[in-house]
Amino acid sequence: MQTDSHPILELRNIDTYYGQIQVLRQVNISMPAGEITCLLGGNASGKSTTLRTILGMVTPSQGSIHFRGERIEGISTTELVKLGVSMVPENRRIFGRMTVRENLEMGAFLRKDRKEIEKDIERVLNLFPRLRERLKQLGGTMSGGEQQMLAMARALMSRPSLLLMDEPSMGLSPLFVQQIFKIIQEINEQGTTIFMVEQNANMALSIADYGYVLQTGKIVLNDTAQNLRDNKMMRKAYLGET
Amino acid sequence: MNKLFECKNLSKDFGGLTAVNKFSFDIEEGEIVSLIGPNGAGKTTFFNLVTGLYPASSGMIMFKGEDLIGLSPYEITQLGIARTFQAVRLFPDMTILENVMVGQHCRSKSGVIGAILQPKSYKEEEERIRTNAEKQLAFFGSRLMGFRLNQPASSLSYANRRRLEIARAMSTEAKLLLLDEPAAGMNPKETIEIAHLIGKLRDERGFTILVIEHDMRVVKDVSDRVVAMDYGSKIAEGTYQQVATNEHVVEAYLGRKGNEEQDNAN
Amino acid sequence: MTSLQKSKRVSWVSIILWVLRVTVIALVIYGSAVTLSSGKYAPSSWISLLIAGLAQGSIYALIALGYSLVYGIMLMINFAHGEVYMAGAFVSFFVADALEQSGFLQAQPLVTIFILLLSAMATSTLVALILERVAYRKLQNAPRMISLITAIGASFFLQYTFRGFFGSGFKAYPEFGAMWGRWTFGSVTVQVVQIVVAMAAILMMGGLYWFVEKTKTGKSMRAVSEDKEIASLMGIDVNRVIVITFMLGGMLAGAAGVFRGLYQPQGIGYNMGFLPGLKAFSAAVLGGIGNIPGAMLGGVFLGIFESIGPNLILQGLGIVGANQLKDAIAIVMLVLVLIFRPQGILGEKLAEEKA
Amino acid sequence: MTDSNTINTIIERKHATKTVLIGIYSGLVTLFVCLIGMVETFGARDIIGGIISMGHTMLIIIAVGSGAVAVKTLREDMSTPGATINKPAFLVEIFVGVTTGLIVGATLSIFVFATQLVDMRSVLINVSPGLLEMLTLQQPASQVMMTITVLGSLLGGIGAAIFNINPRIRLPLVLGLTSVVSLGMLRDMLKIVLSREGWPSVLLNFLVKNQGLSIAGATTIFATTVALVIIWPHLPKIYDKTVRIIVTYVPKVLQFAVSIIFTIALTMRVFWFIGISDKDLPILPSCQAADSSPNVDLAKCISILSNDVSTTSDLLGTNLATLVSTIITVSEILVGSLILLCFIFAIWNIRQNANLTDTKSTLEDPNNALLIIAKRNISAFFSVALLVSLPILLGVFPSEVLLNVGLYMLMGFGLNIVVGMAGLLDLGYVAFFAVGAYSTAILTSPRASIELGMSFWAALPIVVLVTGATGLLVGAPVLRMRGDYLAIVTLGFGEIARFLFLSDWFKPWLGGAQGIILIPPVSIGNVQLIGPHKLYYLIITGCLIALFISARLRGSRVGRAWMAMSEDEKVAETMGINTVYYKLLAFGLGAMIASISGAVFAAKLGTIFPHSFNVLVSITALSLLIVGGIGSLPGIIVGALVLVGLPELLREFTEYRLLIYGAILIFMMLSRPEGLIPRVRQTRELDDQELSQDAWLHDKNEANNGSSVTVT
Repeated sequence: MQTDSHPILELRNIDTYYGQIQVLRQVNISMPAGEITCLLGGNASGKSTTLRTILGMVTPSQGSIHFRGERIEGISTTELVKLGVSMVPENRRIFGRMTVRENLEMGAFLRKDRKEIEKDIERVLNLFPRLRERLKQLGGTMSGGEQQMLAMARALMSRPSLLLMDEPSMGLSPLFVQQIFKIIQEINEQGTTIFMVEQNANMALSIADYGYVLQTGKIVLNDTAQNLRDNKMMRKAYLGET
Repeated sequence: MNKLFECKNLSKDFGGLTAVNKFSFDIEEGEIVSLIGPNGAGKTTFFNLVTGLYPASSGMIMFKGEDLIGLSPYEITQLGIARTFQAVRLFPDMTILENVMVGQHCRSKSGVIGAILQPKSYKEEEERIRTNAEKQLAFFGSRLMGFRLNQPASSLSYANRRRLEIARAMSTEAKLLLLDEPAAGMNPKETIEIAHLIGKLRDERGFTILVIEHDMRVVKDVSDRVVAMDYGSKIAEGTYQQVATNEHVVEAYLGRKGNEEQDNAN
Repeated sequence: MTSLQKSKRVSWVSIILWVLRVTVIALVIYGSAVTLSSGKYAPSSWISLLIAGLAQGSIYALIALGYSLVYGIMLMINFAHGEVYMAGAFVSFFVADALEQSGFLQAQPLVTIFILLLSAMATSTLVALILERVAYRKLQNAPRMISLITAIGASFFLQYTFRGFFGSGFKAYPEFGAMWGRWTFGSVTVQVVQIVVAMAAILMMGGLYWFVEKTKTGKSMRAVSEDKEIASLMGIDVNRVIVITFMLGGMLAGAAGVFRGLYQPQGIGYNMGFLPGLKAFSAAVLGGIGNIPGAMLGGVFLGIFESIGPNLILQGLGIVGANQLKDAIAIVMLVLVLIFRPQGILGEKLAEEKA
Repeated sequence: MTDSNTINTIIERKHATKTVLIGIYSGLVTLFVCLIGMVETFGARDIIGGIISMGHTMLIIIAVGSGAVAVKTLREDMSTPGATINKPAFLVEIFVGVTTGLIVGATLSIFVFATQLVDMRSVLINVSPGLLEMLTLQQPASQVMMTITVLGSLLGGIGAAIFNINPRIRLPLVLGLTSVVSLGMLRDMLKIVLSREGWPSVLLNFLVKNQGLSIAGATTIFATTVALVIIWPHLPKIYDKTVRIIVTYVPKVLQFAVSIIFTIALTMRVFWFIGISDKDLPILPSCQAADSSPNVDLAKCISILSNDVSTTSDLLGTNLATLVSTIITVSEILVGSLILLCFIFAIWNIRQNANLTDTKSTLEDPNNALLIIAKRNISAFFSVALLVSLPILLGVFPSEVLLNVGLYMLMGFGLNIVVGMAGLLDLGYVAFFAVGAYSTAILTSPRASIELGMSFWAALPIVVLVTGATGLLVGAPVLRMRGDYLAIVTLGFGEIARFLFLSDWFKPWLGGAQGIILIPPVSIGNVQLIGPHKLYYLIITGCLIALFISARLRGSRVGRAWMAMSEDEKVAETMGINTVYYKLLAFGLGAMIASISGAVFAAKLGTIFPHSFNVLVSITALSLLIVGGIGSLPGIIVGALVLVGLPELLREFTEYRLLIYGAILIFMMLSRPEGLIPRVRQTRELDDQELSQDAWLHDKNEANNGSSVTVT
């Protein structure tokens, strides 16, 4: 664990509204470089809004977001991708009418170095060998787990320094969930910082370094993953223990 | 046997993907049953099948001895099943009172002629609808009453919208209420309140309730019986204790197994 | 058991729809059978009609592509697209007229056509871009109803703007002598212009298909049409893609305008875009809106059906003046398609899901 | 001191481009109105006779507007939260205004210069000598470029300066100028009305001169408006007091008697008006002099009132006649002098009703209750009096305008049921109007194929039913279609209807392009309603009934079901609403109301052609709904008056009518859909909120439903 690393992305006192309704209240999150940070919370607790705020799809009404020390709130998503942030959306959302290969190429949309792109395709195919046999298949015809892999592979194609993941385990079979989480760890070990939003608290905390718990738009708990796992209140509310 | 609701071998395919798979299950009158399971387990799809929003691929659904397969949503509501939605779906531009009055639609019958000529029977019916609606809203204390009655639903806070949605469902005078994550997006205090309210719905208003919920505290507090679902199938059924300790459930829903493995690896 | 119960509970709406379906099919079969058995038309005249339909249809297809492209990307019906086409035809008429009067047209007909295409495509593109910038840019996330009403407003605004600028009279394209020749293959005679128009249109559509399938910009268009948000996560500038889409639609519509002028010189006027627009939209829906090959197929199919249908089916049903009802055919077809196969011939289920 | 410097730099850096852009856009707009011919067409109409024409006014408005808009934008930009200075200095604002004005002027002068070089007229038909004459202000072309540019900058500066006037002065000023311009535009109308008998001719001569208003007239109008604007806020109090005095001090019997007499007088007057034949009334208002005085035709009036004139009743009749003639003369004066009050009361009536929901508590106080009821009665009474006496007061030509307004208003009410209440965008509404007109023609015309020759009244129920059935027929196949597809398909249906009416196929029954002729006029008793001033009463009755039905339906169970359906169809269905039934009901009812409009239309013209029923009718109906605000009933009335009434009063407008409708539709949708279609918009916003709030919930739903179904 690198405790001395600088945060690669930081949210400071973020307030976000949808119309009249406040969704985020004074959210502070810091993502240290090289680590896996996870954000836990139930349905409608504001997790997705946090991601959308980071990605510039909604502008916070208060607070600031810093990427490597520079303020980025309100920046366009495209700019953010250029800075080296990539995202694996929830529910995969791969391009269903494109082949697996085209999906991967879309992931490298902003890059011009054709040779390097080819190399990276090789690299991610090594990471996800299942995709190799399906390179020419249409994305939409694959199973949920394969789509999740493709979505991750696609996100890696831009060579991100920070990878945001929205519910990577959602709707996947336990076997796939374990595979996916293993790969997430692998990606992290290769030097990519990871910020993961999850509902599957046990699974997420098992690989994360640090965790935040979001409840009705507020961070109610934040601690190292180990401490969170041992936290009584946490176990009660989110791990379903009595 | 006093089975209010029963479904057998209910299945739903979406072009190859089986969202609900041979699901069988019943509810007795006056019960509160919780339906739990991870996201994507097919719980909401099951609600959509019961309320007629999706046609079932196969299987049967019986309610009060009537077959629901092939009925339109409005006919099912008329028979006595009402629901709320996971992502609250109100009529945002209608006032709070109007929202609940719409719920009374299937329990009233005046038509165009009545509305234009407004005979006595029409006025009485309108009055009845209105008092009834106010009665439902009063169930939630002062939260939805007073000046709020004539405010558009869109002006409400998130938690109040959930409450209004429940009031609207109540106002259909249904026998069976299907509540889809009533506590989602609520803070702990509100969550406890909702759990309390669900109990009151049964005890005071006599509703039979089927509730989808993720918050285990609510599930524990309210349920007579818990049914766990994964991949569209029932994986466990019983009291909260039975289900919560069921190995399949723990594996699918709580993800303990992965956790333990990881612990071992460490 | 369950299937039995299901059939017992078919709503009367679906019964009506079934009756309608059967009636339509019966009428089509009966009408064609009567016409064919009467032997009123020789096979060669059917082929001539077919080729005329092909030429007309490829013009529809070019316009339909504009609807389809924009719909695919923005999920809105650009009702004013018919006016984009009109703009190209109208302005290229003035160019053609000037070139004819200067004698250039007679001397260099091919170069003239090229110039006409350029001017029409430029005009239509310009109009399409202005539309996008002024009217639609702000509405990207607006409800469909709002964008549709805006588009309708834009349609009328454009029509009457052109009427104001250039007058309400109808103009006629100059005639290109060579175009009006005839080629005879055996017993079948076709006009040169029909072949030229159909060929040119098909060539352009092929080009578009290549562009969308193979180039990087094309791929970004496909990505945006599948999922705007994810596309922007890939670093695609969605606004730029939308602009390019409108440009492409405008170019094709402009070309369609010139082809219309060559094929059917009369009746160039401010309201010439309305009906072809409606028909092209029908064609796009017929082929599966948002789908490029679908729009081409739909356009060509509609053109042919419009050309053959009245003679084949309506006459057989004993309807007087069947050709007057030609224009209604497209709309009837649109309605039938939307009732029975809303995703169109080549359309995917997606069209429905996005609803 | 340093402040102004910082402002200057801010201007230069951030806002200079924007200012220039606004200038360029305004310049393009100026060019546009010139090229499209509006400037020249309107140039023929003077606002103030011999001094300034409408065309010039138009250009002035654009130049002044550009300055105003630029300053407004600047202020908005600078008042963003966190900014230290949120109002630019006066001089900066003037500078910005002058800049935009300068660009507008320069654009125009370049255009003028270009016209001197090339002849554009062969292509751009409106670049005529007339236009150039207007633009050059009768100056040689060399000087005029300078003049126009300077004028432009000046006007832009004025536009900017307007923002720095105290609003208490600005409002009356702007409204005063507006009323001068509008009355100037409506000069023809003014002339027609004022030259009618009953109005002093001095007034006409005073107000109107040659092509426009007289200077004195314009000044008076300006002064009156300013005075009105200043008094306006105090009027409700005065009104309140007056009503209170009347209610408390005037005995009820007297109140009652006055209103009875007034009502009888009005009714008599109306009957007389309807009763006189067309020949008695000059069609063209210019030869209005012989507008027969009421007394002359009284006998006729009476004979209409009492159907058989026997000898015994003859004596009574003469006596009655004398009495009535006095009453009528009184009523004439009453009606004439109260016209303005009526208008104000009518507006207050609307306002009052808008506030009534909150006045439930005040109603409990008996004193207040009495007052409110009295006020409501007065407003209602005067509204009706105004409606009834309008054709009498205005004469035949304006009645024609009113009749057309009424036809569209009725259609608007019908369309509002479909679009506004049930949320189904129908663009083929003309089809029902046409079916109504055609079925009326077939049933009543002796020349029609079936030669029924029914009377209008006998035919009307059949017409309504037939059209209602057509509505169901059109509605049934489109039931499952989504909003925008539904719109296009209904548009298609409208066109199909026209093709069928035109076709040879149906020619034996519908007459093809020649249509159906000899449709008899509507008659009540033995009075034939020929002429717009009589049919007006028919259509206004129709409108009132439609208004009543709409208002009643809106608050009812049916209205709630429609509203719920238009907000969220799926949820409405799970709440027990049979959406199929309610969609069909909306289509059917909407069609029925349109059919009445169509029937009156057929009876009005006597002949119908398929060409009258084109898509423009549907678009007009939709536009008036949108301008007034979808779902708002007063909105329909206002919308019809503005969109149908105004263009008919201003002949010049008719050519640009659809251009303006189009622009209005775009403008409304872009700038204030929330004010005009609150329902649609707010639903959407909330949807968005929820979508994003619960984005993943939603997506998951969809994922469950079909993301893996996206298979070819």
